[in-house]
Amino acid sequence: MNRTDVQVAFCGSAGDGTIAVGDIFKRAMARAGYRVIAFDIYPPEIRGFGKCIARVRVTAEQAYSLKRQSDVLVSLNDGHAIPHVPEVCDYGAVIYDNNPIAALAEGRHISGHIQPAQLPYGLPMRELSEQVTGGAKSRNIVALGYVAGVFGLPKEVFMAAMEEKFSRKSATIANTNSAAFDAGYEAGATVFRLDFITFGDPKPAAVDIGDVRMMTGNGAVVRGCLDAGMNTFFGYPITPATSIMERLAVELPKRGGRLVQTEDEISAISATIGAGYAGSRSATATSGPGLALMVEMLGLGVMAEVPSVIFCSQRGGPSTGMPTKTEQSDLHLAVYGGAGDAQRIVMAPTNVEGAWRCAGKAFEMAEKYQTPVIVLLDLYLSNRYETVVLPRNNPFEAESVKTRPLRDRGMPYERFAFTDDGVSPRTIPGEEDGMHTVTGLEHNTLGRPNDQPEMHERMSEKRHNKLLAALDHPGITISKRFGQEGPVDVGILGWGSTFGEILEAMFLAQEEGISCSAMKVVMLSPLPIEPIRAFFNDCREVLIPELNYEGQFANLVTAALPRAVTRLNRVPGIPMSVDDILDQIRRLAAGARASAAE
Amino acid sequence: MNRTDVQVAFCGSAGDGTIAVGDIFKRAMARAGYRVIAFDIYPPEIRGFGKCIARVRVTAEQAYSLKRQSDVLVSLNDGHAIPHVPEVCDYGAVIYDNNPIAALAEGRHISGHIQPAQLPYGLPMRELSEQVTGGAKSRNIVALGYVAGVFGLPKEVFMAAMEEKFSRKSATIANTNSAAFDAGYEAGATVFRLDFITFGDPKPAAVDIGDVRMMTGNGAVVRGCLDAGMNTFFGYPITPATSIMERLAVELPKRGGRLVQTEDEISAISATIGAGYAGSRSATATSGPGLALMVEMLGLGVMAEVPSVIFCSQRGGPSTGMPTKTEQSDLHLAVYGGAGDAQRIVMAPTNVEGAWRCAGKAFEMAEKYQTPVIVLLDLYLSNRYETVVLPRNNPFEAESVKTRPLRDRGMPYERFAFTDDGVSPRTIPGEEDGMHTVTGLEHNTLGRPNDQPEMHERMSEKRHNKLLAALDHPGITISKRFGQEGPVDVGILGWGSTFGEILEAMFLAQEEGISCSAMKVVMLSPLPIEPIRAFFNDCREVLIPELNYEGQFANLVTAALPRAVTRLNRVPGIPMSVDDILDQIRRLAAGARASAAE
Amino acid sequence: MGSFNEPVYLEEKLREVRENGRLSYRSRSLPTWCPGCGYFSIVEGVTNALNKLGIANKDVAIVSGIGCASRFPFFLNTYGFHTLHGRTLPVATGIKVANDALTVMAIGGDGDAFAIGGAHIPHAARRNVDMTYLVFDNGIYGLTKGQTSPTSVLGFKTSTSPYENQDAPLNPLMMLLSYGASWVGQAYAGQPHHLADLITQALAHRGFSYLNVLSPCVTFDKTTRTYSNLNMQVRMLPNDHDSADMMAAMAEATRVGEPALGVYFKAQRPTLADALNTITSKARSKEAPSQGANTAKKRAAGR
Amino acid sequence: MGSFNEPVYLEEKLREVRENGRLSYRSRSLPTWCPGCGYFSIVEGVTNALNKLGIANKDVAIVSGIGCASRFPFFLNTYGFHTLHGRTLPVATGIKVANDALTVMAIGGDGDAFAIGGAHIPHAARRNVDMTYLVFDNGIYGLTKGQTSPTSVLGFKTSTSPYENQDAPLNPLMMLLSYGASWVGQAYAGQPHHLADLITQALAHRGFSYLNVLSPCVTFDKTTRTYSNLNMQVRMLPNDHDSADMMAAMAEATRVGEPALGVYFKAQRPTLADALNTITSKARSKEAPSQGANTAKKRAAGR
Ligand SMILES: Cc1ncc(C[n+]2csc(CCOP(=O)(O)OP(=O)(O)O)c2C)c(N)n1
Ligand SMILES: Cc1ncc(C[n+]2csc(CCOP(=O)(O)OP(=O)(O)O)c2C)c(N)n1
Ligand code: SF4
Ligand code: SF4
Ligand SMILES: [Mg+2]
Ligand SMILES: [Mg+2]
Repeated sequence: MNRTDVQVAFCGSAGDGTIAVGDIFKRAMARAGYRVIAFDIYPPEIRGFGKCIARVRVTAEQAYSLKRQSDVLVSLNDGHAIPHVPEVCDYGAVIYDNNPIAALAEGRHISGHIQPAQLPYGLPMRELSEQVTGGAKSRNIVALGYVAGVFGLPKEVFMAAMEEKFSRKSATIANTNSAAFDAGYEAGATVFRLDFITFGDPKPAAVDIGDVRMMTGNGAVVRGCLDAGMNTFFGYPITPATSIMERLAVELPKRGGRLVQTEDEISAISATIGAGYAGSRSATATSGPGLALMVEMLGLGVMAEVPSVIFCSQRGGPSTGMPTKTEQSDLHLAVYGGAGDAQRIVMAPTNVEGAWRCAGKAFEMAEKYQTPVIVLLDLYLSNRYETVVLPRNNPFEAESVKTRPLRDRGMPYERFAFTDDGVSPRTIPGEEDGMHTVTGLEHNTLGRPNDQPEMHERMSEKRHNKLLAALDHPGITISKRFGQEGPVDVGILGWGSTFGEILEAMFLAQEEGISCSAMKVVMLSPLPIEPIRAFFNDCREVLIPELNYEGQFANLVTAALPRAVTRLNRVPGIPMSVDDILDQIRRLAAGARASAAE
Repeated sequence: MNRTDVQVAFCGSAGDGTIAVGDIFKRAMARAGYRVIAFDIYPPEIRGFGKCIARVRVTAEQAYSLKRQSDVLVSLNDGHAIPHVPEVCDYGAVIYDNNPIAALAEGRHISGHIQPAQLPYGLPMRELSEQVTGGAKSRNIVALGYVAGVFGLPKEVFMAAMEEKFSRKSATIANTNSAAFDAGYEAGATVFRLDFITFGDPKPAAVDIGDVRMMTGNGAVVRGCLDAGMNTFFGYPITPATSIMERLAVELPKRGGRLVQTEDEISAISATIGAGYAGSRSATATSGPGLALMVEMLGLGVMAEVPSVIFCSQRGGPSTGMPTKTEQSDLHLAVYGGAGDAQRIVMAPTNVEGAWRCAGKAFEMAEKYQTPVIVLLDLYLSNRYETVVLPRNNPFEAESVKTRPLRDRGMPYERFAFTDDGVSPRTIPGEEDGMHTVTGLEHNTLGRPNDQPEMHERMSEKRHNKLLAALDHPGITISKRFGQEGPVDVGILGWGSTFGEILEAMFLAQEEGISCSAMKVVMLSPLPIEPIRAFFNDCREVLIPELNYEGQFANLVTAALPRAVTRLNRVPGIPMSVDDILDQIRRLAAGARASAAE
Repeated sequence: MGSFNEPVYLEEKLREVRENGRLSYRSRSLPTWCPGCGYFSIVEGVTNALNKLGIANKDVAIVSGIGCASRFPFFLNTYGFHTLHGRTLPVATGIKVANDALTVMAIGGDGDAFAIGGAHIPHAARRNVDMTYLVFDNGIYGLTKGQTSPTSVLGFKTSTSPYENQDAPLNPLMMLLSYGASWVGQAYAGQPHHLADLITQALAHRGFSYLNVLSPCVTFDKTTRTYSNLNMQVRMLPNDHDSADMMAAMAEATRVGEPALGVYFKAQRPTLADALNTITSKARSKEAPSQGANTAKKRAAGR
Repeated sequence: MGSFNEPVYLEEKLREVRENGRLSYRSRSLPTWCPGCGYFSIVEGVTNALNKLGIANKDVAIVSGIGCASRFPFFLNTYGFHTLHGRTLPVATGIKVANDALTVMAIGGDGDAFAIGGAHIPHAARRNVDMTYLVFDNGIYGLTKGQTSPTSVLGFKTSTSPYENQDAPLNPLMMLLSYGASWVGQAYAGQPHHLADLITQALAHRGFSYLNVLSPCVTFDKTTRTYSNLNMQVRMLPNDHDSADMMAAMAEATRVGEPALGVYFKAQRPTLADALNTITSKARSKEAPSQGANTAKKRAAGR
């Protein structure tokens, strides 16, 4: 079987068009029918010459993360690319300009850093660019063409991807690009080629099961909002969530929905909850600093039992932190941020398809359980591209409101009536005979302020218990175990975007013969205790890798299910290294075997 | 030995002067040299006829909470007082008006509810009041005089307390009051009296060890702020914290300090941190909703390593919740409320003396560890009166800043230099040659924005590790074990104002022969892991009683030290019932004995 | 309404009916305010205005913050949202954006509005959200028992200003005018008929209407904004005041020692709903219109 | 400064020295702004003004929020606090309350000021905190790559207003005037000498000074607030403008299409420090003065 799994990294400085060629490459591969995962890293400044890396993994079947090693590294700037040479696998290719503009001092040229088992591919990028376009600016496109040529990839998909990307530019630019691409392609097609890296056929079966698209996590959120029939959106710009609002600003009005850019995040969540009170499916999107501002209002949503959906794409913290770096450190805030006992629903998808599903389901849950629902993403997930397969039929309920039976008309309306499932029938403004006032004060079933001991105890119970039903909410995976079934030496428990790296590490560990298995937890509040308990019971050792310093998820889990676990906490601002996880698995497995042998 | 321990409860409706006589009673007892703990419960409305109860416990030696049973109940309104008859102990006294204005329907008069072992003391309060003052309004003072008379308490202290309380009122009122008091006193002094309840001599020894005062938790905070030399205060009114600002508004300017009532809590914490940056000892005070608004700025305090002190007096939550009820449910928010890994210091005193000490030490710690310090109180502690003994010498360091050595002048100033203890020498604006910019962005040692993986990992470590020294901060008890030493069947772990009830319950359990012991934890972040671990190791069963629904402290502790514990979570809005705790101790002790017997 | 002298049977009957209509806007909860508080007449004013305009209870949403003033929604038999201190306007904006058909009133005290809520007023005003904002301006924090507020006068002694307030008070009317509010007026709790009339006008205005209601806190302010002081200070806007003239309105608003009652300024300009509808039609003209309209409204209408 | 034609040796030398003085206010970090951004001339203006006024670096505290504008403190060799989005003024107020001796400048963008920071401006202004607030008003969110701001003009197409901005912009000058700011002015990044002069005046003012600096974002606004458009629109305040006349200032401020540069309004009134000192002396007159003065100042002075 010809299973395609090739990762290409383009590395250069901000002016080199590095991100641009990465983008064309992934779009071309998606057009060719491959599955794609792609993530770019670039400097925070708007201007400057910082390092950019675009990594694209191309596979025939679904992958879960970038690979720890790339198969191909394309250097557009040797100074930036040299540190990344070690990330190229054995028999992988390093492509570089073998005729740069100035002679480089020894050690400054990448060719001197390529390792014995790696294959050097020198190409006069600048020269070729100057020859065919009259300028050096198209070096990146030459290199792209070269990659396509070396691996015999179909030209058409690249042409189409470039056309799409540069559709607004002039015809001259289009011609320049295609000339540069061709020059590179030709050079690549004629070069000697080892067969360690090959692209097999894309798997066409996928096309049958739904709508195949390449999108980012934020793009998937937008699509989920639209598919779930969101009516209103209120937001305030903040990296890495801004693109959700920007895309919705274009799309939502086309469907008659409304979007308002508010004066701040407090206003955004307040308006979202106001709209939710008025019966609208409403959402906002932010990052940690904005979420911090929202927590008082979220408490009102909890107390007044009003639906709202909050997308929070995490970045490096605390405070303004690292706006263009990824981290998973807003979990404490999302779950515990609120005065009083203010439990709500918190979910974190682990991949792009999950982002779409969580987004859509969040509206159902908010409405059904009358509560704020926070969907936690992070910069890595928000910005990374994946090809996803969406079902052809919209799986989201158009309306999940528990309405007040008409026969109750004329009776005193108990907005907060105690019921078996803790959810009280709800009326919305404009509805005949359902007038009531909701409040952030503790209240009785009519919604009138009431601070008697029994009332507060019962209402607290109601607010907490009604959320448990979310653990069985239809159509969404709350938690899932992967890998070996039954008892294992090492169990890896993970959440959010890091779960891709966890799976990757687990598969590698399995290949090494380690007895292990991984579980992802999508619903973080309320926590799915029972599946986690069952998993714990099967695991001799438990590893919890996450991108934060305090072990926030480990805190959550061990508070609910006290047991010793091993925490792997890293805060590099970039995705977790698969090797780091793998090392821990190996270490724990060795320990487990040793203690079993005692 | 004549160990005094008498609890008197006054119960009436809002217009009856219930809280007022309770106040006079406790002030008189404090004047007489007794130790006093007092807490009032009254309705949230400014107007109305809701139930008021003033409870005062009078002892010779330090007590830790109100008792679960009162020795004396004075009814100024039978409707309100009847439900409280069962709280009077056997051989306790119930004092009531035996000649009320209208004949009451059967069952509406309290005399029908007094239990066999309780002693009924009927007194024509209204009649006496009308006789000596010409009106019924002084019924409450008559009843107060009666209590004093029955138990043979010294008249002078009552006269002095009334004078103090009504000093601003007219001479007529003073005369009226003393006439009413006398009438009651006489009636009481002549009544037949059982000796089950007696007031012994107050313990005069206490006077020698320091300054004995009666104050509330909020009063103690104010005193702590002043003793620690606080320079500036910024606040926004909110129950139950407002009285801190109100008192400081009077006192702080007298010492040349400055207080500004800001436009909101965000501004209050921002200005506090601004002042802290400028080298001022600065604080703010709020409750849960305000703390929720502050968490973004607290994160900046963490990241920029600027000192600040935040007093948060908790009330019932979530959201606006129950503004005039007590609860311990802002712990999650205080410890975990912040984007990113934003650890800071969080302390919770367990009594009034502790409130004073934590307040003062908070300024030392904030300055020394360059961090926000949150001091958590709650309505019960903020408003309850205790007699406390303050040392005669101010125990607080006037300055705890780690300054930059003069010899470093002229060198590039590394505001965030890595040091052994994680604390970097600090300069403040106005200081020669120490110019630097602090930021909420991740930064290098110079304070310049920097988001490289190694820098963020090292800085995260620095910010967390420097706080560990607070666990050994001099002059304050971080955690403490009470009761039986060594292995026990039941260990009770507690925090905040509820610890008084825990101790009370533990002493009762010990009297029943149960093997038990209690530990209070004052420092909640960073958590004193080692003492808790040692305590856990000694306890067969661990009970964690707290006034919140989610078991917030139990979550904190078990996340740090995974083990099974029993949670006792109640949210009545009033102090935890000693009986509830005792029941759990008994249950756990029985279980422990059974399992030990297996 | 001073027609008690006239013995006409029919008219009395009519008034009774009208009065009944008004009462249908009252909830079963009696206001918990202190006797004599200026707020009582504002309840009267609002129920009168709703009745006069014939707005159905079910179509009214009253949003408030926290404070004595903000207890308001509990006393009315309409939809109500007692939100958080200072968040009245954004919550109200969300409600209105979700459903154009509702009559939305926002209510709060002077602290709720100009201290903690100050960030939101400029934006509700400039966007011209079609709602009415009533600020009960008693120059003090009532609910928390008498602290200084942003509209407290200089020299006022309160529990947080024991040495007398030294902060210059804000001028709500000038602020609202500078924000571009399309209707700005002032009334006084001690003149209930005029107050009711102004509430009616404010509600009838299409766009953002701001009504500042001077109201005494009888419990915590015995010295500054009392009935007797206000009775002496207030005046009507001059007869020739041109409510289309922004500068004239500004000039009147500067005379804080003798507060004028009436409509300072009004203008017609597109509301937020107009703006959002413009966006929708622009968006749709670029693309074939698609299905999912405002289901919130559909839901409400559907039952 | 247009004196390059004059060949007087001494004068050039003097200028050089003066220029050197100015440079001592610059930090080693070069501004990270886009080439051509209007903000560069504001750095020049501030260093010039500090130099002219002879304020020691150690006595300057520059507080900013978040945004391109708010990167400012990193580029100066003074004390600096790069705070949070919108919290510039309260942090700056805290600094000033802690130490009267500092020269405090607050700096932020139009979003930082009038969107997320809008709650705080009225209070810093009415309290007359003795500081200078510079708002770099480019009518857009620069740092987050080009979204609509509260001062974006109607019809502006941005990434969050793809169908053109429909929200009426705020008028910062009218707002500040209505808040009672004691010094209100406007400058333009394209007129650096006038800008430097106004910054100097604002810094010299005792009390709260607000300077609105019109500044193009060359990267994200190619259509509205460009140099070429602004060059055509701006004018100087009329020669006979009376900066003591609030209504005249208001009237000028309403002419948004032709923004006037200069000092709109100035007045002398007690600062927050004055108010706090009044309180202290009242408090002390009631009680024998006690020890613990402002140790922060003592500390700073002590080393
Ligand atoms: C976030 C927050 N901060 C503070 C409070 C406490 N609080 C409640 S009402 C109020 C002020 C009330 O004054 P105002 O808005 O003028 O209304 P009034 O009571 O005078 O009608 C305050 C400070 C709160 N509930 N929430
Ligand atoms: C609480 C919070 N919300 C949002 C952001 C994201 N953010 C950073 S700067 C900015 C706006 C910048 O615009 P402006 O204040 O006009 O400054 P400019 O960049 O134009 O100079 C935003 C929305 C943030 N950092 N913090
Ligand atoms: S405290 Fe003042 S504002 Fe509140 S109800 Fe009483 S009189 Fe009215
Ligand atoms: S993005 Fe705009 S405001 Fe920011 S530095 Fe560039 S030109 Fe200036
Ligand atoms: Mg008020
Ligand atoms: Mg801007």
